[in-house]
Amino acid sequence: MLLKRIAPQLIALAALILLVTLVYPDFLDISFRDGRLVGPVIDVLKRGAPVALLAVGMTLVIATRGIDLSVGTVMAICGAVAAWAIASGWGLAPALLLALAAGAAAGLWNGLLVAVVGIQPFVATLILMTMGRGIAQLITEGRILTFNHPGFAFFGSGTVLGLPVPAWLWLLTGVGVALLMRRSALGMLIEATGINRRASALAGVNATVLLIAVYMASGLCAALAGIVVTADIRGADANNAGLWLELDAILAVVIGGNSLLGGRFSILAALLGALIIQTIDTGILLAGFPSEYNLVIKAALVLVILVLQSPRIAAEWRIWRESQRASREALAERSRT
Amino acid sequence: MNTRALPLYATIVIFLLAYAICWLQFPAILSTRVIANLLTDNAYLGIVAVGMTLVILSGGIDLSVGSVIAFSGVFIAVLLRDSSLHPLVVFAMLLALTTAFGAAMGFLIHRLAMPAFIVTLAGMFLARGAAYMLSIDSVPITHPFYDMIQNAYWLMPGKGRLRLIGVLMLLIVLAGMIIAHKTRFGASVYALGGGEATARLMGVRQGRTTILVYAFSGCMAGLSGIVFSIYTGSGYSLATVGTELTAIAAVVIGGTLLTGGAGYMFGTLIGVLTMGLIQTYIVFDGTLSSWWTKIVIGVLLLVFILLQKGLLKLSQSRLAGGVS
Amino acid sequence: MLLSIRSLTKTFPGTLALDGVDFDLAAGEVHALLGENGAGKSTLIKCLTGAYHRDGGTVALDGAQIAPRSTVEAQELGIGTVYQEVNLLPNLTVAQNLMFGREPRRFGLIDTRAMRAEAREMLRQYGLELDVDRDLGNYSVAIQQIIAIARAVALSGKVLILDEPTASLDAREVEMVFDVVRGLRERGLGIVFVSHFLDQVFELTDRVTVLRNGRKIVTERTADLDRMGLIEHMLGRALENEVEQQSAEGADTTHPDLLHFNGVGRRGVIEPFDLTIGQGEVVGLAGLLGSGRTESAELMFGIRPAQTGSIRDDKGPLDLKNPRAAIAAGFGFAPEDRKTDGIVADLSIRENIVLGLQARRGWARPIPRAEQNRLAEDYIKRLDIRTSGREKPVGDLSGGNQQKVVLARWLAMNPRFLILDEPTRGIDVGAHAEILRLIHDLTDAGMSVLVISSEIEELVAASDRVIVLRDRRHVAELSGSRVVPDTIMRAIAGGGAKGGEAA
Amino acid sequence: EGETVGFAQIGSESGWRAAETTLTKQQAEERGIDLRFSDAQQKQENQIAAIRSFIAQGVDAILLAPVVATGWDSVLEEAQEAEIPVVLLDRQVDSSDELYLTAVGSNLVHEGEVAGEWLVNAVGDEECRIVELQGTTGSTPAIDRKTGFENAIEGHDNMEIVRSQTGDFTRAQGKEVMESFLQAENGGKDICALYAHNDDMAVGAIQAIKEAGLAPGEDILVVSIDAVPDIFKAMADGEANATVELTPNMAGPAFDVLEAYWADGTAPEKFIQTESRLFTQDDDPTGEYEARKGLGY
Ligand SMILES: Nc1ncnc2c1ncn2[C@@H]1O[C@H](COP(=O)(O)OP(=O)(O)OP(=O)(O)O)[C@@H](O)[C@H]1O
Ligand SMILES: Nc1ncnc2c1ncn2[C@@H]1O[C@H](COP(=O)(O)OP(=O)(O)OP(=O)(O)O)[C@@H](O)[C@H]1O
Ligand SMILES: [Mg+2]
Ligand SMILES: [Mg+2]
Repeated sequence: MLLKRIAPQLIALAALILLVTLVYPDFLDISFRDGRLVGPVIDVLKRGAPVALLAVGMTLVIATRGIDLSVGTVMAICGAVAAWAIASGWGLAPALLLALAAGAAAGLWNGLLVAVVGIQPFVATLILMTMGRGIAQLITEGRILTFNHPGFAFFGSGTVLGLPVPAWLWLLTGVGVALLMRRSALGMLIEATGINRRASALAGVNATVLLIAVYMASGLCAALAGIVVTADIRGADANNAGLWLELDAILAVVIGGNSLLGGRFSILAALLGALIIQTIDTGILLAGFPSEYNLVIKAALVLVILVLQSPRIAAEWRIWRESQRASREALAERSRT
Repeated sequence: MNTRALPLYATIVIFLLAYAICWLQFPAILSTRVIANLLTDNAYLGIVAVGMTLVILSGGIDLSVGSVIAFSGVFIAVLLRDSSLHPLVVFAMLLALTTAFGAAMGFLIHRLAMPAFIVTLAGMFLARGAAYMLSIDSVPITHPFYDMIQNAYWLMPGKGRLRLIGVLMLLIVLAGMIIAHKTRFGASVYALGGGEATARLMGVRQGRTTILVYAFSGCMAGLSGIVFSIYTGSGYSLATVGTELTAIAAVVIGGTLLTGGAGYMFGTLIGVLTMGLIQTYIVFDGTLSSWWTKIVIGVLLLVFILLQKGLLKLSQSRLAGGVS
Repeated sequence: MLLSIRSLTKTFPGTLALDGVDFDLAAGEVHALLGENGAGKSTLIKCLTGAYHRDGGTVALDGAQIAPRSTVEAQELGIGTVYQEVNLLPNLTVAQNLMFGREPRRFGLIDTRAMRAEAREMLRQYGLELDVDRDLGNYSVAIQQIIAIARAVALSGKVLILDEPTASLDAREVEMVFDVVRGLRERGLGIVFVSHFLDQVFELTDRVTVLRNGRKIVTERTADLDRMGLIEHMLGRALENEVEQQSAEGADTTHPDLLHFNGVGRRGVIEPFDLTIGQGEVVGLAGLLGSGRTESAELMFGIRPAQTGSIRDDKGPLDLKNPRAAIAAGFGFAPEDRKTDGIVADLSIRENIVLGLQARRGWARPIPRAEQNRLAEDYIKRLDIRTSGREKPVGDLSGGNQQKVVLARWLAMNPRFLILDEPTRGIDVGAHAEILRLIHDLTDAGMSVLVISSEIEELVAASDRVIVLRDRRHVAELSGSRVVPDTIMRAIAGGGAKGGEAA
Repeated sequence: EGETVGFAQIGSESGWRAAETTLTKQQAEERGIDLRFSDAQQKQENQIAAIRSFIAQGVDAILLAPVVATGWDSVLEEAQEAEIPVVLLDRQVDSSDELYLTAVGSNLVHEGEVAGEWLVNAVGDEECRIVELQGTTGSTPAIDRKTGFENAIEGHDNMEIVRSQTGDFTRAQGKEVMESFLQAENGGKDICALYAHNDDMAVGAIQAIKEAGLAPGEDILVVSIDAVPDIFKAMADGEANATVELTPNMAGPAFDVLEAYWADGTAPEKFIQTESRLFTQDDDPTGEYEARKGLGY
């Protein structure tokens, strides 16, 4: 059941890895050094963290028929908040909590605009997308706010049981949220709201609160992603942190087979989508083509994957195969008579 | 009275109000210079927003336009540099190319039943990537024809220069209004935006309409690219990053619903001018730091949208009250 | 034959919707297409008009094979269709909807003035005078239905197909539509008519074809059939006491008061009204379309908060500020427009049924899967929901079966006061009787029910008391022996006011 | 004397640019100039619109940090017609030099050459495989700094750029791309030097090198451009080797020129080149860091 749902993504990922291995044969090499695993695949797991984390929240938002364009800037805000708190000596736990609170607040803002004021999600989150980077720069005053705190840096480049901490973060967040959605009734209620908000509200679903909660979840995921990238470079880069990552996150969700029209969703598939995107990115870097080609290669690969995954193509392929078989059988029949 | 035109009226009222407020603070804003600048500086945006409006009316979205504008500039500049073709020939080639590009995206969207957001996102990467591959340098355009167009303007009283590209933008908006509101194609676009399944049952040729809509948007993006190349006299692959979002914001401020099926082409013009007014106001003010600039733009966007919503609610309840 | 269909076959994943169906339509006849919910009527029509791809079989129009790949092609062939759910565009004006695809043009551009005039002319035949420049969405389902019919009629050069066109119309409008259909028959069109109202079938049609489980059962002249025989063809069995007359014992039983609505109203929506609901009582709301029945119900369920008045039960005042508050107070509401307000199309039958229950329990306490399955199976059986399984998305069910799922959702919540707005719209005779019986069972168990229906017969059959509405005002209340079609009809028309006000 | 000057800045995409903005504002304040600031958010169209607005307001001079070299002719002509002098900051345009008063800036190609020459001297005759972190694809600094560096190492057959990718001028990308370089070049053991088009990318890359278990500054030489405070910290720690200064104080010389021009119409030279000074670990990095950290980088 679950395997069937994520099969297209698994196949796409496998095919992609094969392709990358062709241009960079050592792609699958993993070695164990100084208590940690190293290799391109580990890099993918680590570097994919921001997009994967964003994709978790984005999946929920998209399931409600919304979209969150602000996650990239929310990353920058939360990174700036965390770096500011660390740099002014707040200590690790308060700094992290403050960053998460900033993410939740950003989500609350989006959620209120969407669910209460009734602005379309695209526009509501576009507003924060425009403003957010300004807010982040207000905190850092346009500088790269650096800090020296090994405990915080651990979230970017630390290792637990051989795996990088960012990889653990998205794995745990993803699996945790997926379990929460399916073990509680949240998943169904979110899907119902996304498919038909009016009917759900009439059936007693508290669609308003649910929508706000979903945007807050997205804000929290963005906060986590912001913490990862800030910890990674030991500094908050308000100008560039998370720049255009919202597009990658949305792409990941769609490659994961989730419909932008809301409804049925799969977080696991979205995570695979994020891995697919990161594999493309890392593959491009490893292959060593000139930078001018990066975008074209990425666009082409994404298009091919989407086309192959398109449900309509699948249906038509099935019909074509059946008609082929029918005509073959008819032919066999005729030759027999 | 028809309630569907209310957002349009609200937009116009708010724009005039905003202009009046700006004028109180900076009287120079009412000079012909500023008004002409508003048209010239936003000509490329207005043109691309016309295409975007049609796409959004059909219930879709086109994220590729910013990249297509950049690609167009580079394409024109490189071709004029490396060949002896006349600019008009190059324009024709370019428009054919971008229209085909838009049509191809429309084809994928329809044929594969894939969301427009994603297909045009890939198109956005592709067009910018193609621009890089043509040239990563910025390429100046030096052609007598370009000089001629750039110097074609009407000097209004008060030293404002009404340039050709500004006039072209107004003409395109007019054409857009005719297409959207006065043709069967336009009616199909609205129908598609109202609901795909229903539109199909009503006899909309969904495939053809979708492809045409994106082809139109591609064509407008190409035209906007031409205007942009005239405006800047060069082609640059990093130009107009994020213009798609500005265009979408302008369309939305113009009162068009992002969910499709409702809106007016004229509103888009007002939306574009509103975006231009915000920029002008910030420059006139001149005291905002980089970060406050971003925050203020966001806040103003929000204020416009909230005002629009408020005005809409008010007049609707007024209307309902009047009936009872 | 004008139109002849031979061994038409259509499968959906898990369902054989049409199984070698033959169907003939002669010029100048009205041909009824009947069958239970899910029998395949709508599917047959959609295969005919190119909305669906058929898997097998042939269709010939005027002797020539046709295979329209889209509804446009069907329209061009002279086949006009009203699909089951109103299929017009709420965001276009009435005129645009009516003239879509055939707009009059001048110099290549749409001639708005001519379009408006023509649209007005089209509606005049149906006695409808309305502002054709307003968006269609501003009008009620009923008016939209008439507009859809007008559009289809104008498009049908040879064949007109009407899939449950009268489901949301009242008697006066039905008669108007019938007049138009008869006129078209005179002109030699072939007309396919789908309905669950057998009276209308006998009144209007010349021949009848019955489908059951995707197979053709019989084609007969209407005059050669009687009601019982027809029902037997449809259900494959006889129906015990089809329409129960007013259960005589119920008439005199007194009902202790459960809810009081005092002066509840909202400006521009409905005049303030008083209403008392007794425990175990069925109250009917009667009135013409647009008289304010749905609006009354919406106020009572908190969908639109009341501006005036108060609501209380025996324990004290209730604050119904939104549907959730109403649900918490033990209310339920099955809305009239199932497509936009009722079903959650992509969710399964199971999920749709448990949705309300789950929302009330809160997200943190999921209903165990076994319990969900049990509930779903139970209601699928009790309401006879035709489906290949409980995990089928509700959107894939036939219209009537969707309605049953919405009902099941509310029944599962076991409210003390249930509002049913047009509960039997699009439901077949068998299920119709079943639902009436269900209402009686529920009230016997102490539930109070408010029924809104355009079918007077149904109101009479179900209700202990009937409130009549006119022009957004509660004008009469009939109870006891006066709950008969005649009195209600007169009260609706305004003639019965003298009798009504006294109640 | 209360002159009004409009400043059309590119944006605030990096610490260096923020510092330039800060210094310009400081300089204006010191001289009693009323500065109108406009942030174009990396868009030429916004800059053109801003200049037109400045003209409409009738400012006394315009400072322009052009986002790209081409496409300024017509707007500069308009300024000239309105008799408003324009001074270009830190980047050049390809318009005729009649159209602006002067340009203050460094020579971007030269910066690349200084960096390259340092590396040539530092490695001597040894075999050296270099990796390069480019700036944003298509941006002028990325193109020129690449060209300059290549000019410098030309003819030295022992030096070769083996990998070159864009790091978008950012720390995060610098780190990510460096990781892939290390991965692809035998865990970094085959790399002798890193050339980054700006310091931010170098700082990111230094972290990547450290995390790969190598010593930046020793195992892999690091040379970059800009001289922002953080690179001096890295140099003090021995993790970076050299940087080429691009001073953010472009406004000082610009205002000097303008004041002279306003006073008596003195026409300055058409290009005022700022010094592209090379800093190495021997140049008191700690002191340089302290001197710069308050400048708004
Ligand atoms: N899109 C679809 N996907 C899957 N199954 C479908 C779909 N549409 C209809 N069906 C199935 O086909 C069968 C016939 O449905 P159809 O809508 O033709 O019934 P109907 O006779 O019109 O019923 P009603 O009187 O309720 O409208 C039903 O079992 C239904 O579940
Ligand atoms: N004849 C009419 N002319 C214009 N508008 C109408 C007409 N009938 C209804 N409407 C509009 O349609 C809306 C919905 O009314 P609706 O028909 O749902 O009321 P109702 O009394 O609940 O009837 P029913 O439940 O039978 O459909 C109302 O707001 C009303 O303004
Ligand atoms: Mg049906
Ligand atoms: Mg109603």
